[in-house]
Amino acid sequence: MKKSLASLASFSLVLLLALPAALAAEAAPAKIDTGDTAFVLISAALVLLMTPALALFYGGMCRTKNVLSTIMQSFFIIGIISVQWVLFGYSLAFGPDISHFIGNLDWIGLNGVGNSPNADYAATIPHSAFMIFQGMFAVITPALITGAFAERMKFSAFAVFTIVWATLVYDPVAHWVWGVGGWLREMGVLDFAGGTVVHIISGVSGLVIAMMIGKRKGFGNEVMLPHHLPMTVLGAGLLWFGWFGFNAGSALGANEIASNAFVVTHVSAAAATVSWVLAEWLMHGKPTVLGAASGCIAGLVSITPAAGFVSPLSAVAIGLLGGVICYLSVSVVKAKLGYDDSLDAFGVHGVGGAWGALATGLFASKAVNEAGADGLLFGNAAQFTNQVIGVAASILFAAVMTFAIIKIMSLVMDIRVSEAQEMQGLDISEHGERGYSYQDLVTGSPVSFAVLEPQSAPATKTSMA
Amino acid sequence: MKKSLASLASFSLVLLLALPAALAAEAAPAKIDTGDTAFVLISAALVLLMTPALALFYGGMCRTKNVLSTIMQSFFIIGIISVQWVLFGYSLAFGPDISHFIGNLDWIGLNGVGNSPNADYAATIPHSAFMIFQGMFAVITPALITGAFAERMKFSAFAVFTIVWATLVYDPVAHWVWGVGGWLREMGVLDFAGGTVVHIISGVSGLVIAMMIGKRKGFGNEVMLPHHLPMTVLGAGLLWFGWFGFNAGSALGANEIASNAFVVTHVSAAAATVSWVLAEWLMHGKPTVLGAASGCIAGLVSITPAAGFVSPLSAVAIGLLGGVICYLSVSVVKAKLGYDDSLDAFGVHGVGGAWGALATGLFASKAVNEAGADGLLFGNAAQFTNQVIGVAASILFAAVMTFAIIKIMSLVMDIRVSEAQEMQGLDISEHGERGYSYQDLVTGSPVSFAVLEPQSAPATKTSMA
Amino acid sequence: MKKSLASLASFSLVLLLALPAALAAEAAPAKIDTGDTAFVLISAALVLLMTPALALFYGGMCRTKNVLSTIMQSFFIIGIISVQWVLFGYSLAFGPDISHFIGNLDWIGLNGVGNSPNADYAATIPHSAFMIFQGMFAVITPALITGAFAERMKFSAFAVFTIVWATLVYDPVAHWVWGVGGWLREMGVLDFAGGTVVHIISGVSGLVIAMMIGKRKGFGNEVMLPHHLPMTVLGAGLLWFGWFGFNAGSALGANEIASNAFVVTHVSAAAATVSWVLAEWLMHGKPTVLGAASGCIAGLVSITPAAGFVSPLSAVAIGLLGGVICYLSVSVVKAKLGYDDSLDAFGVHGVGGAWGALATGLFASKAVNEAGADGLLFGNAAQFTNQVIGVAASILFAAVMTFAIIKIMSLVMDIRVSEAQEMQGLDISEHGERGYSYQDLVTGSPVSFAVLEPQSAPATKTSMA
Amino acid sequence: MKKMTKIEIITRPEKLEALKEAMNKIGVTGMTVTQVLGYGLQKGHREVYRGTEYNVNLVPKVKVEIVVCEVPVDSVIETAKTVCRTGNVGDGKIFVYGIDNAVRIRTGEEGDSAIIDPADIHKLK
Amino acid sequence: MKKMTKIEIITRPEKLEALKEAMNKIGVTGMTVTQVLGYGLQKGHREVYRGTEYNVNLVPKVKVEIVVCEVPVDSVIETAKTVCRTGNVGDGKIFVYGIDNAVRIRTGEEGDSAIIDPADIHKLK
Amino acid sequence: MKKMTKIEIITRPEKLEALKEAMNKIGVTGMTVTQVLGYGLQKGHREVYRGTEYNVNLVPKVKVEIVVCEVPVDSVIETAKTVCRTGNVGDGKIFVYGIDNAVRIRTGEEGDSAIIDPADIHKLK
Ligand SMILES: Nc1ncnc2c1ncn2[C@@H]1O[C@H](COP(=O)(O)OP(=O)(O)O)[C@@H](O)[C@H]1O
Ligand SMILES: Nc1ncnc2c1ncn2[C@@H]1O[C@H](COP(=O)(O)OP(=O)(O)O)[C@@H](O)[C@H]1O
Ligand SMILES: Nc1ncnc2c1ncn2[C@@H]1O[C@H](COP(=O)(O)OP(=O)(O)O)[C@@H](O)[C@H]1O
Repeated sequence: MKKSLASLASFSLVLLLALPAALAAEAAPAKIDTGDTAFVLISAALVLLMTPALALFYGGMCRTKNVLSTIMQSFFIIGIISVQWVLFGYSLAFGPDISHFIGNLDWIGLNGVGNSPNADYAATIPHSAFMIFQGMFAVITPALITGAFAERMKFSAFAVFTIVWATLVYDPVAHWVWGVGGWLREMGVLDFAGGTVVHIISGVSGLVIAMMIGKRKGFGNEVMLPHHLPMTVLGAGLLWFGWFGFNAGSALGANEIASNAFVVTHVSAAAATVSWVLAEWLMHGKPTVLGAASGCIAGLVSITPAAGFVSPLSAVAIGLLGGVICYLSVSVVKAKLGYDDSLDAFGVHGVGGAWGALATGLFASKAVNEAGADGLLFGNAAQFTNQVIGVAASILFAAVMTFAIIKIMSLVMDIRVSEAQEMQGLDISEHGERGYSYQDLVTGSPVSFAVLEPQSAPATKTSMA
Repeated sequence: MKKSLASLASFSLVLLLALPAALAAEAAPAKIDTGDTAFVLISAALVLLMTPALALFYGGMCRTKNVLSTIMQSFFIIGIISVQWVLFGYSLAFGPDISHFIGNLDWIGLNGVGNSPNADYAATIPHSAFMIFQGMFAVITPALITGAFAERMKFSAFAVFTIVWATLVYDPVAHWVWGVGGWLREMGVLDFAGGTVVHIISGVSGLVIAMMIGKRKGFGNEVMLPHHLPMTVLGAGLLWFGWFGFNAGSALGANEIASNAFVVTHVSAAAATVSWVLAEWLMHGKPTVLGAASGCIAGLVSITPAAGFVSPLSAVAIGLLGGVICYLSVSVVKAKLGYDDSLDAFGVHGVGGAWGALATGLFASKAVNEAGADGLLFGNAAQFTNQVIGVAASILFAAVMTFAIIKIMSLVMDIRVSEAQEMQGLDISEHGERGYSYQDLVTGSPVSFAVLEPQSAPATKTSMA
Repeated sequence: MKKSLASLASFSLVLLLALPAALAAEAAPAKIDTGDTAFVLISAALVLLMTPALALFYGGMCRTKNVLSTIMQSFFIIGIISVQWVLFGYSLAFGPDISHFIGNLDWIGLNGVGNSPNADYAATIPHSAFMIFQGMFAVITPALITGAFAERMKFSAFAVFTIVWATLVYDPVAHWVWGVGGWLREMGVLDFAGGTVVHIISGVSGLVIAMMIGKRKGFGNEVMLPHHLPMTVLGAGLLWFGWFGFNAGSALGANEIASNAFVVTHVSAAAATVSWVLAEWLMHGKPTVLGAASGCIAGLVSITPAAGFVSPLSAVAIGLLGGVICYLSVSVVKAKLGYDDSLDAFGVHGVGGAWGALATGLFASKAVNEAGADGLLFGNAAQFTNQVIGVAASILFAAVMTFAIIKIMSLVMDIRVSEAQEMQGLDISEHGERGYSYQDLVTGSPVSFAVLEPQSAPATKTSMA
Repeated sequence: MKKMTKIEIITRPEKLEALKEAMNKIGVTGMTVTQVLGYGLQKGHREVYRGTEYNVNLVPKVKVEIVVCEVPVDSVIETAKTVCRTGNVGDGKIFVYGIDNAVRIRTGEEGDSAIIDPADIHKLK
Repeated sequence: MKKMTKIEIITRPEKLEALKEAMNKIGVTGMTVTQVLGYGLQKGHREVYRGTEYNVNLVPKVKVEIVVCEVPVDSVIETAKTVCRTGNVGDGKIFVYGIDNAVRIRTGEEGDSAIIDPADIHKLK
Repeated sequence: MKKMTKIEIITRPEKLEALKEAMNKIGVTGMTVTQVLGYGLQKGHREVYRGTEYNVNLVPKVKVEIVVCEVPVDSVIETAKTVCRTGNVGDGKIFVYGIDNAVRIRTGEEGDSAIIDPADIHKLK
């Protein structure tokens, strides 16, 4: 995507030549455009909102006793990854290139990342705005993974994994695809807003962990119902809303490309909502709300890498297919293979992201974006090959790295909670809270403020341990 | 509103003459303004959010057993209508005029609707941005109707009705009022953001359906309580938030008119919140939360057609009256007439929209918007007459068309669920889901993946059928 | 903050000299910038959203029987204060100065507050946009207070208090700090987005009321659990989202300062989320979700006064410390002193706001914002002294005024509900509603529409009265 | 002290209102209602989540407990039967128990007078 | 095997905590609590939604079930009466039943020893 | 009319499914389940909110009520004991009561036939 944008910048210049502001920009390059800046900052806010939204989307799908642990994972990630990002993450991902693989540490602690534009990435907005916009992507990506190991992962293990994974997996891949000098970017792989960087690697990593730590107790023979579907729908609605910042904002300005990205994003989400619901209606006789909510996410994921390069009608096709493909992957494939991807992080993000990345190679058209490329359907098979390479490389890298990280961690710490804790629910056993206490039927007593050492604590706190 | 805006464009020119950008605009008309584009795109996102918000607003008011079916109706509409819009809806509403009544099909599949501005509608933003912004209006309008037939309409009937209604009712009326050549627009009817196009016709159509399919079982003698008021308040809060995009965004640029629309929108909502609550407090001795949430919606509806034309103090008046009028219509009038408008789609949107359209004829002032007109209170009775005609025409058209659509549909399919399904709740009987399973007290077993033909399915799935 | 911005305006001029638009601005001063206007209007919408978000944040923390009364207080404030603001509040706060203490009534009813810019406050956006943006701040400030007296204050008393407090406390303090001629502003006190004006005075006022009306029945010996933590997390997420409008929007334009404010706001919130959770984890052996949600708010509060003046790394420090300080104030200090600040309005906003105001005196740097000042750590002890004075003055004023208001009110009306009503819960006793009726197990009957005089009503409506 | 009996009626939630009113008519002054889940001949329903179907076989029911003395037990049973019968599987059950004693906490009254509406107390004399 | 009795206390939810502690004091080692809705002399409350008022006449109560043997039934009843009485309508009822047998699942112990805190078991000797 | 008995099993929620199936096996055709909170030897858990810790000492349990006649009471008790035992404190209790009568609302059948699956009715003959 950044490739497209670098060139997009020049392209816009052509388009803007008449405009004095642009001329001024020529003269004093560090001139920011208020419209573009407003657009990117608000977009960054929209993307931030997506992570709490994801917390609700996931939280509603798990069982009552685990709702907080599921929400906590996404929410806490906003904290740790944002700090990681400003301290060194951004530098690793977007800093000066080291052999096409990763950024160096020149920008550590945002050193040199100021409020005037960095023309390499976005010539009309403050560099800090670009940095924080990208930071929101770095936050939501590991949050997506949590859907795969929900309801059974230890919080401590989750926290360690997240920081390591963000550093060793996300930052490098982001550099490959979006960083100046990144090898996939130079190869011409198109990923407008993160189909590869965000969705494929999170989905694949989730699947690997899910298989490594095993199924939830009772999976397959017990009834596991979403405990609060309206919460999931609320999450989906906020995700849809935030996704406009995610995709249109990736144009890094309020321009034609942003408008196109906005439109195709909405259209694809809508089409996938319809196709998932219809598919389910045909196969089970019921058009479900969870299907509608899942469908829109599938459509949003699918269009993400393509948003800046395809036309609205192509988006209808991408969405319709994306909805059906993801539906089949979570209902048929998952059932057949029998892994426990609790909330379908892989089924929706991994599969949908891969479909989207390939679809970009099919439907991309220079007629939509000069800075983009033509896809297979527009006579350029090469682009499709590029996309395949991008998908394959990111899947491979994410899978291997995740496997290694978990393996090594498991040598030094527990990854999964005990069976007793899993039965009691992670909310009480891991966080000492319950999601709801509706009935006022609680008896008990406040314990005078006392400091307990963490270790002994959990043990003494559950009758089951 | 578009009338006002076409002329507004020229008016802004006057105002912008000093600005080189504007001059440039003269030279090369297809120049987009990043500020305006950012504003309209973000506004479109805000309006999109209103539909999930409406789903929650309505969902919280119905009974537990129907919460999903109510949410699903709004959510699914985002899917089907967005697709309808890009395929042909937009062309019918805004495409080249056919005898002042409807647009032709030149823009089918967004053919010719590109990313450069269309000066007829908005000279400073991409045409695609205008199209998608309008698309969000096309989505929420039928969603408003669902409040009237909630808790008893068959999902299949709902889906068919929605598509037909959008095509035969919404698209034409939008053309009348906003489309170039539309007869109401040419007559000089003012509707800044959709009091007529959105609220009157949805409210009236809802009432017609509610009366045609009859009351909910137990209406009037059973206790029917909102099952989740915080959900309704959340919905109201998000609606208020989104409404800024709805009304201020209708200025189609970040200009003085937008700022004025923003202010009066907020003021009217606030005033109506207060007046509804006070009215209820006086009549029932309790200031209710549902009253506050309903009041703000009433105020937002009332100001919608007037937002671009009235002053803040006028907005206070419009809001205060709007709150009381809608309160009386849902509490007194509805009780007297005895129809079952489940969630008061008519009582709030129909009545509030009509009040707002007339209020525009009273309070509009050229001092606020040169491109607008003076209302009765500013000595121009003609404008009030125009507004009356606009209201009457839309009410008549919506009522007749809706009646015809439902009548014809009822020849070929069931409109209403069976009594057994209604008793069991639409969530289980129509969608095979439950909104909440808080207690972990579920026993049962997963059914190995099996394809059932829809028809037989429902039957076998409820003990009551 | 406005001080910084007045000068910021001139500073931007320097920065904009090359730009024709700016030159035009010289020629015809009343020129608005679409990018800045878009940014400020959207920011105002974001700040509006914060109050419903606060309603949920607080609502989830109280007990089921009081959820609506808690939500209602915040929601109703949007109504009454917005009206107060346009009628006279804005004039008192920002109108022409009277002896450095308060604004006069020239701008009553927004008289003279039009849609062209007011260069004193913001030269590139409509005056009405500045007014409504500020209005959102006036709304949320009293809403913050409600957390301190939740679950026991009479609704009527709450309403009266809110209007009086807004007029006699908020409007003057806002004038001192932000109004042209305000004494703190002239003294050079820095408060970018309201650490003093919003958080300190609301927190302190809350504490005073909490101590005056006494503890909730059962406080300290009964178990009082948050009834719905996901609701609280949702509120926190929306607050975080809205806070970008609050802080970045306070730059009153889409410029470098806005971008910096956006970044440091996010970083501080993230750092505080981490530090609060870690502190709790150490002391109680559990990393809690409520801790994460509270932590992010603590971080947002802490950075508010500093947002326009400090660097991202300083923000990390401010956030980390802010999280721990607020955690200790609600867990240790509150437990020791034993007052019942129900939802920790003082513990988080009072304490966090004070910390932030002082931190501004430590970390502020002209390198970040020419229009700002250097803090103690950058060799300017004077600025720290200024901040101390600002904090002290606002604490003193808020405490004394609030005490006086409540004392006088208590002469003429009940401030607190009866014990029976408190036991039954304020939802039923004050508002005649219940938050949830999940189970369909309600029996009863609709009462034919009857007007009851408020007085007698409550009595007859509860078996306990 | 007259013999007292507890009658436990387990039936469909939607019948509760009608049942309550019917009981009122025959002079039953109080009852205690519990939300329960029932399992029996009545099938549960099927739910679908992301393509996985579940048979949920606990059915929501209400349990109404009525302690009576004066009022003849049979009339209570008869009334309950007529009110709650739909003829479909799942109408529910009525169970009858003996009870040793009853106390009205407010007054400390024991035995029958604990459950009789003071208004009707004279009937006992 | 000593005769065992089940005491069912239906009272106001806000009394639960106090009741539990009082029972502890007199040596009651366990109890089972159920949320119920009660109907009786106590009026319900009125609710208003969009101008329609409803009389909601089921009142939230708790049902506390205690099976005892050793502990004399009367002391349980007395304690419950004193703790739960407010003097206002709605204080609730106490019902007493005979019970044929009790089993402690964990140990399989039957009869009185099933419900007696092992700590007090010696008292039985 | 054969003597009927009510067996009340109070145990851990996670055992419900298994218990239901085991009962099916031994021919118990129906049951009524209630969510309850239990207090006994089993400790509750600790919760933390903003630095304040609470001991929450009511434990979620389920109460399963089964009325039987044909099926020997002991086999029900035995089955419940084996299914629900974990050996940890909190496994729960089984209480047994006599019951005077049972009615199947749908058909009006009284006594044992009210609770026997019509499919097995012949066994009675
Ligand atoms: N043996 C039993 N013990 C306790 N409760 C029972 C028993 N059999 C049935 N029930 C209760 O009665 C309800 C209805 O019984 P069911 O067999 O489904 O229909 P019907 O009573 O019409 O034959 C069940 O849901 C359950 O709550
Ligand atoms: N006949 C009865 N059978 C079962 N429960 C009863 C009966 N009468 C009252 N109750 C229970 O006792 C509660 C209190 O009774 P009520 O008549 O309201 O007050 P009081 O016990 O003070 O006279 C009721 O809410 C109900 O739960
Ligand atoms: N005396 C009693 N009366 C009624 N219910 C009881 C009694 N004692 C225990 N229970 C119920 O049995 C459950 C388990 O009892 P507990 O003493 O905790 O463990 P165990 O049964 O293994 O000794 C309790 O949670 C409570 O619901």
